[in-house]
Amino acid sequence: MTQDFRLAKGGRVDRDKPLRFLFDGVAYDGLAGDTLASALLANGIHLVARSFKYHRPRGIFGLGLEEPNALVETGIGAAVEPNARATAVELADGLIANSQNNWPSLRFDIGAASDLLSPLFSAGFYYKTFMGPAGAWKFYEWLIRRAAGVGRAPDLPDPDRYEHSYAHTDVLVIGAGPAGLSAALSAGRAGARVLLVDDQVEPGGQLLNTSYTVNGRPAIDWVAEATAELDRLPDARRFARTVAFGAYDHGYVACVERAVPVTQGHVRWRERIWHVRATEIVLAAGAIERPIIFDGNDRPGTMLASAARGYANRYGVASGRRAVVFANNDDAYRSALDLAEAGVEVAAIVDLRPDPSGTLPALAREKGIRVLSGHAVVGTRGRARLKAVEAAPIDDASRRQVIECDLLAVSGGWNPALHLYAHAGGKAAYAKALAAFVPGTPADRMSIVGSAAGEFTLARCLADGSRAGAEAARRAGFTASQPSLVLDADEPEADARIGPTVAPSRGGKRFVDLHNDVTEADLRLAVREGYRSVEHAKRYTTWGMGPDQGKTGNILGLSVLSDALGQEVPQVGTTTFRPPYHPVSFGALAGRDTGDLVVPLRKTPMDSWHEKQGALFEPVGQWRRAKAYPKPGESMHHAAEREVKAARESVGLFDASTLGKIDIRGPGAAALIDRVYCNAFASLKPGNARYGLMLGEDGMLKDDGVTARLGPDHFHMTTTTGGAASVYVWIEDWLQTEWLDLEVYLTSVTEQWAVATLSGPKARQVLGPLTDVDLAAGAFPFMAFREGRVAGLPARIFRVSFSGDLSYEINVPARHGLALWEALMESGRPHGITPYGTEALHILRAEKGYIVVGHETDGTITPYDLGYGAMVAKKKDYLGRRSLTRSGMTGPDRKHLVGLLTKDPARVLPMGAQIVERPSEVRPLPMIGHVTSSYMSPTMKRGIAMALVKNGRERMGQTVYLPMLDGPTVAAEIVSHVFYDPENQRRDG
Amino acid sequence: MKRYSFVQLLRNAIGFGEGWQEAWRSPEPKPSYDVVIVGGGGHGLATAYYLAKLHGIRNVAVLEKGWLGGGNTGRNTTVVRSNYLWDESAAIYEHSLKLWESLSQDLNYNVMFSQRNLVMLAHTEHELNEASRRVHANRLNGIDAEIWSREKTLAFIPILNGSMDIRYPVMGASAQPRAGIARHDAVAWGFARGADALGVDIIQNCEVIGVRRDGTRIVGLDTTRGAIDAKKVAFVAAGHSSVLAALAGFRLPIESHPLQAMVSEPIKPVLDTVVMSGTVHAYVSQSDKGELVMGAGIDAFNSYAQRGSLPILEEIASAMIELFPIVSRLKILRSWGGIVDICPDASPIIGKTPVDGLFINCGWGTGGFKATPGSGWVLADTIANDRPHKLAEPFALERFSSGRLIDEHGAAAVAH
Amino acid sequence: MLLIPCPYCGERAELEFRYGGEAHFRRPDNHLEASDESWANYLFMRKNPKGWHRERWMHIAGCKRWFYVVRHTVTHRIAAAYKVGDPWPDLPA
Amino acid sequence: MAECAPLDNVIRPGEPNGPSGVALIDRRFIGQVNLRVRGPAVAATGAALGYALPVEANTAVGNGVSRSCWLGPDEWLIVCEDEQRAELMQRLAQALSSHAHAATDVTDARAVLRLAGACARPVLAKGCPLDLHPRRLGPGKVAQSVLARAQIMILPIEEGYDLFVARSFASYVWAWLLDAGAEYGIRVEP
Ligand SMILES: Cc1cc2nc3c(=O)[nH]c(=O)nc-3n(C[C@H](O)[C@H](O)[C@H](O)COP(=O)(O)OP(=O)(O)OC[C@H]3O[C@@H](n4cnc5c(N)ncnc54)[C@H](O)[C@@H]3O)c2cc1C
Ligand SMILES: NC(=O)c1ccc[n+]([C@@H]2O[C@H](COP(=O)([O-])OP(=O)(O)OC[C@H]3O[C@@H](n4cnc5c(N)ncnc54)[C@H](O)[C@@H]3O)[C@@H](O)[C@H]2O)c1
Ligand SMILES: Cc1cc2nc3c(=O)[nH]c(=O)nc-3n(C[C@H](O)[C@H](O)[C@H](O)COP(=O)(O)O)c2cc1C
Ligand SMILES: [Zn+2]
Repeated sequence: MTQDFRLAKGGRVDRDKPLRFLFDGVAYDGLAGDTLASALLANGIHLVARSFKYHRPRGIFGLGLEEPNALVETGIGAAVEPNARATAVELADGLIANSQNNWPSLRFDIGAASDLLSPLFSAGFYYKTFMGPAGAWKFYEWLIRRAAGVGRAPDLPDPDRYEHSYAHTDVLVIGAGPAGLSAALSAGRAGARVLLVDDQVEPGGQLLNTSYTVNGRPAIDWVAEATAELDRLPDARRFARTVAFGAYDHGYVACVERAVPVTQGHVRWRERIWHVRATEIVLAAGAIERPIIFDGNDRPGTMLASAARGYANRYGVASGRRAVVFANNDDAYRSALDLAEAGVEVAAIVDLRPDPSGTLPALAREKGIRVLSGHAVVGTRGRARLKAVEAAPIDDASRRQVIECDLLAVSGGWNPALHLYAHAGGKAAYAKALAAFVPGTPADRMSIVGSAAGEFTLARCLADGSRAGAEAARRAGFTASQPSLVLDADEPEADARIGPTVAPSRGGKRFVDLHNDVTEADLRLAVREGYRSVEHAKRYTTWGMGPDQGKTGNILGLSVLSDALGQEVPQVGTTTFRPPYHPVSFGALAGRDTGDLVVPLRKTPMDSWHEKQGALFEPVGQWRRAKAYPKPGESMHHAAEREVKAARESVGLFDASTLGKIDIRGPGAAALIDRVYCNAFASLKPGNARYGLMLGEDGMLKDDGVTARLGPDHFHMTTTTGGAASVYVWIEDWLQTEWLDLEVYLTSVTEQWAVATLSGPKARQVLGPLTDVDLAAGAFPFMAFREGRVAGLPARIFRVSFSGDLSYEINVPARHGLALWEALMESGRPHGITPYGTEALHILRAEKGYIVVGHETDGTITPYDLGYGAMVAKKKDYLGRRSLTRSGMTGPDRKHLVGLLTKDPARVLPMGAQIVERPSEVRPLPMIGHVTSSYMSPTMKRGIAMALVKNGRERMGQTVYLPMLDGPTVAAEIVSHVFYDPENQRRDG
Repeated sequence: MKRYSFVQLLRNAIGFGEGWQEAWRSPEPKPSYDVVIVGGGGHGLATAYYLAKLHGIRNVAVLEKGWLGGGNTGRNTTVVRSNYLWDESAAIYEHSLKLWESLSQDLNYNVMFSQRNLVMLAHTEHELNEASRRVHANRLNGIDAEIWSREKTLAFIPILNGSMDIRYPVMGASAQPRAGIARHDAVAWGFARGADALGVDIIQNCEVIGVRRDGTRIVGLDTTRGAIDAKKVAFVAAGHSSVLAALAGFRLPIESHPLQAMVSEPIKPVLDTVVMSGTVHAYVSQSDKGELVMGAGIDAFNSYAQRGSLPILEEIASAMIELFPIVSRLKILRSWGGIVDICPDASPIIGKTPVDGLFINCGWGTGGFKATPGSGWVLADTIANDRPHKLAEPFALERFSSGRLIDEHGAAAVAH
Repeated sequence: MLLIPCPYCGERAELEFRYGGEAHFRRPDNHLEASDESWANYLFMRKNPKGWHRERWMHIAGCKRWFYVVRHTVTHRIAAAYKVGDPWPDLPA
Repeated sequence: MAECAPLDNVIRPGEPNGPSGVALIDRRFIGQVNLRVRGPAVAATGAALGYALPVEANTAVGNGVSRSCWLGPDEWLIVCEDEQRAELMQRLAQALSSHAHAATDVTDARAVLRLAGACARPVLAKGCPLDLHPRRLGPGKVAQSVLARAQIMILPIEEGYDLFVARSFASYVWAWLLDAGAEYGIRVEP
């Protein structure tokens, strides 16, 4: 056992379970129950890190999440975690940890040269230089970026899993110290659902670190009993290793749980986010000890007094052999006494207060500890490890004495941990007596108890906790049937007086923010330069902006600002606490919404067939659709060309199942449809269908689709694939909030129907043998609708066409989609039936000049622009009508849909290419339009394009120009956008 | 104003920084000004600076209800680019980008404008087509836009997930090499220092709570620090524009929504450019200190609470891991929100209002940081000459009546 | 994430809803004859208050009803939710 | 001819991969009729079904033949065996012939996945923001909500839930549940 600083007894570590770990490549021993920090300290190691800016040597400073210094890298390879707090890493056998931000080594770090230049690197120095010549910043930045960052990102994807869960509770208690435990217990006894979360491995809070008693017995026994009772309650849950990191609206609190570390193999999940919805929240997060500002206050070996105490009591570790305690309050004496009790020599208590008196100082003196009252630490000695401190009376720095020591335990009082209270909207108030902020205004659904509320005696923590727990339960609707807790704590009384948190200066470096290397001088400079607002001072100096978010340094900075500005702390104000309370990994936040589950992948009923055929898919919203069915060795483009030819010359088959479908029924159905489409629908006869254009109230084309009238009061509406949900919501909106005169029922049936579209001159021959419906042109004309059977399946057939050829859209209940598809393929085999995908579909419709919402439209296009003016109803009112007559909606500036043909038939214009009237090298060059769709047309055997062009319909026959991104400008002629069968003979035949 | 320079820095390093002066004064408000700018964000301060510098109008005050730059200027993810779709937008953003290129020298304040390229990923063919449309338009507008192949994109951003076997593989990108990021706070401070040196009064902790009119004309303002007369007034208050408009008796086509941003803990450089993805919905850059700075979409509902909701953060995290699998074990350090002024067409409103003498500049929504110098420039010109600057003309409030909107939703696919 | 009291289904997480913006603004009467300006008021101009806001929500993953909520835009407190046709509850002071 | 249930191409009956606390079952086809009625038609429907439609939000009522789930103030989902569906539709058509109504067969529009066993609740709680406490969502209740990124209707059963999801989302939800259940040793049952 090399753990020279492990105390002979005490602590909650398991002395029978030694664990071995590596730090910077050296093997050390620790014990089960250790944190990485306690294990390092047990081995006498303080120096674990280099600071961010000046690369100063830094030691372990705190005990838990508040740690500003001891950021290390854990794991190797893909399992690397940068910036892990050594104080919060549970030791596991085989743990690998490394120091960060140093080169070549932690002890000899070249970067420390910057410390020598620090006068140059005062706050905001970069705003004042590196400015010239213009463009040179690129170079300076390159240099600066060499020094950026602290840890390294892993270079491999994360092998671990992360979970999310919702949790509902009547009372959420944050923090399982004496206040939280008693709150949870009394809420639980009242019958409320209780959830108790705490970031530590075991409950107890400060009771783990201290040596108090409850009801005359060690407080830790009470913790065990209370926990056991809580665990017996049916509706109480307790999460250890769980940090509440954000309080959001309406009782929503986000917590993250970390898995129990495993020594072999992988954890099942690494972290789990709990989305807690609580009716009531009890915040019992305790308080964080505050340091003191003094010269050389960052020397390794300097730590919070409560941390030194906790290492001794909880982990059985002496953080040094000979300690000096630097204090401005009575509680520090408790730490000193516990250290002495553990066998650490306490060389002196240096107390800033002129006259520490009362029980605790008396006790210390009794134990023979030297108390230097009215004194301050005014310097520290040693380089990578503290060797001695210099102490002097506060009013006479010349009477310095050097006290040898290897541990400096600092206590500047306590700051209630109000982070989550602030998240929930609470505004803290300044309590001058405590030199700290305490809860001020009420926060939604939250009560604050224990030392988080500024109640620093154990008795009050217990009493307030149980009262708050019962009250929270009552507010959530539960009344206590059992008696509340009666607890009695005995602890030596502390004097509430707190001394200053700033020691006199002798010109040394005095850190306010240890992580970001922000000094008192930096803050004073900020004020001098006019950055007087607390927020400006923060941003100018980066005070409180490091990984610890100022958990220990914020309030110190406020006292500096208060002094520099000559204002009281409340006037100085505070910066804002923001989530997360403690950093949370991307992995945890993402949970299982990664990889295959990142978003749903929606598949049609025929999808498995496409997949078997080796279809290429493309995403359309969340759907995947077959884009083409290339044969072995065939490119997507060749496949699409072949598919187009088949659909023109014989017959093709297309899976149109993704189309949005809404069943619309009721006495008001016809009126409704007439109001939502801009073209006339009232005259539509049952058995017929019509293409409709839907506008937003702004008059812009919103969606389009075919709607069939199944009966007098019954319609089947189709929408675009992407528009299905928004059209449904839009119509329901009007129906429910404005058109209360209409009785109409909408049912979304998108998923009920599978749709196969047969298209091409042979479509009739393929469908005929399969159906009882009379397909003769006269009996079943274009834009008619029939119900019947296809391949024995109940079907709805629409004779519509998006290709411009004879075409039937066959709808069957989704379970039969695949069977229908296979039957059609079988029936079509003699005719060379060819499945075609969305690429061929787009080419087919472009040849015919049909628009696609989102290609030919972009939210700024009206039906008139598209040349659909004749369709727009003149008499009826419809959504968007008024907008079409606004002054900006007409005139020669509007763009019209036209076709474009290049001289060179082999040329395919790039999608999105911009159109100009005359080519020129001048920039900016006015543009008159752009290409909306462009393909090599297998049917026309040439490139074709659709375009929106200013006043395009008046420009027929004109030549326009399209400058290319690379290569010469291309000329094109404006033509009609209907390239194929403008007389509609093929479609209607 | 003492100029900043390396020599100054050296001198002060020796002199313990005692020689540094206040960057701007903190004067008491005067009873009257020629022009009062309401809103001490980047846009308001830039307006004051250019009024004084280019138009010689120096009897100007900037009133800020809190601290300078405490609005969206201090909360944004600092993306600066000009590759917008429509001519009107391209013109004003490119004008602004040109100003950015010499802003540090002009202000004698290093705003750390870092032209590190901006890559907008395309994950579907549809996105490639949209990018093609925008890049073609940008080029003709004289903007340095490029279309990149998948290979080029992956080579430029090594940590990008290059697999084709994922939901949203990278198919290509559009890029703007001159785009980048800047140090947001420095922009507010630099303009403030510049304006102050030209005589502008910058008055913090001064909230406008009333508008004083004589008939249809504005004559002054009521503030928490007393009444202030003004010949002309400009509201440059971003998320709070509707509140001010209500004081003046008119409405705006604006809704205020929370937009969130977040930073990771500082890590060694892994990303040298700005990356945006509309489909996967996130955008990110790495600051010079080492944090990844990220954002995505707005919360759906109206809000003036400068915080956002957890689901948005979770979406950003999930998107980030999709794009950059190595970030999974990095940690989010801080998240915050700003109140963005969302306009129906995702374009700003600049110019006159129904009240004579009252000008407005708002509606920049999720993307106005990049416009800061340009917007201040055109508004200053508009105020000084009492008619819209040519670049501002298309952005008049009147467009909502005529219907001549400038719909940039496509180009603005993801908030930035 | 807000907790929204659907007047039909009860309190549900915001995830289940779709926001519809300001409530109770109406098309101008005789809207086809309305001036461009009053039409623009209806289409685009919003109160966007800093304070209590009457707004529209649809319970898209629930009962699919549109309804109204009185919510404070700074504290996000919800004072009331009501159905289409219900009398409007007063705005809290 | 082969019928193809939403999950036919996804499901491979699997061995339990751990001490199993939860099972996932594809219920293939459950007859579903979406009913929209108001006013007197509500009572008329009850007469046809043999029990009154539940008018209390989030409740479900039924008999041996069908079960009606409240979806909204004028909307119900009536669930029955697939074989009973045609008859149910007919009965509704008859009973409602003189009322405005919409009874729409949506059997094929949704998959029904059964999540059963002691750990069904924590598995569902991973992605569903509803309070699943039996006091809130026990037998006799029904709720619509979301599960991860899909909309669902949840019908609690003895120990577990029947989850109704849109057909095209079924394979996503299936994969999601298997992944979520891995922690509890989920097994696929026929
Ligand atoms: C999270 C986030 C990310 C963003 N990312 C980007 C980005 O990457 N790129 C980009 O270009 N843009 C981005 N933006 C948008 C950009 O921040 C803003 O468009 C821009 O900063 C607006 O500047 P401003 O000066 O107009 O407003 P602000 O900086 O908001 O200034 C307005 C000022 O007016 C003050 N004010 C309000 N009411 C009153 C009153 N009654 N009296 C006195 N003062 C008042 C406010 O306190 C405020 O300081 C982002 C915004 C956010 C919130
Ligand atoms: N005399 C003094 O000056 C003084 C000062 C402070 C505390 N104390 C003593 O400390 C004890 C305080 O009791 P208490 O119950 O108020 O606090 P506590 O510190 O004992 O317990 C708080 C618990 O909450 C946890 N926690 C904090 N933030 C969290 C978060 N966001 N998520 C999850 N867990 C979180 C902590 O890890 C801790 O376990 C008392 O015994 C008191 O006497 C004394
Ligand atoms: C580009 C950018 C980078 C930031 N980097 C950090 C950072 O490294 N550390 C930090 O604590 N905050 C950082 N912040 C956030 C600020 O601390 C602060 O949250 C933000 O300006 C909003 O102000 P508020 O939180 O005080 O309301 C950054 C903000 C911006 C805009
Ligand atoms: Zn509802």
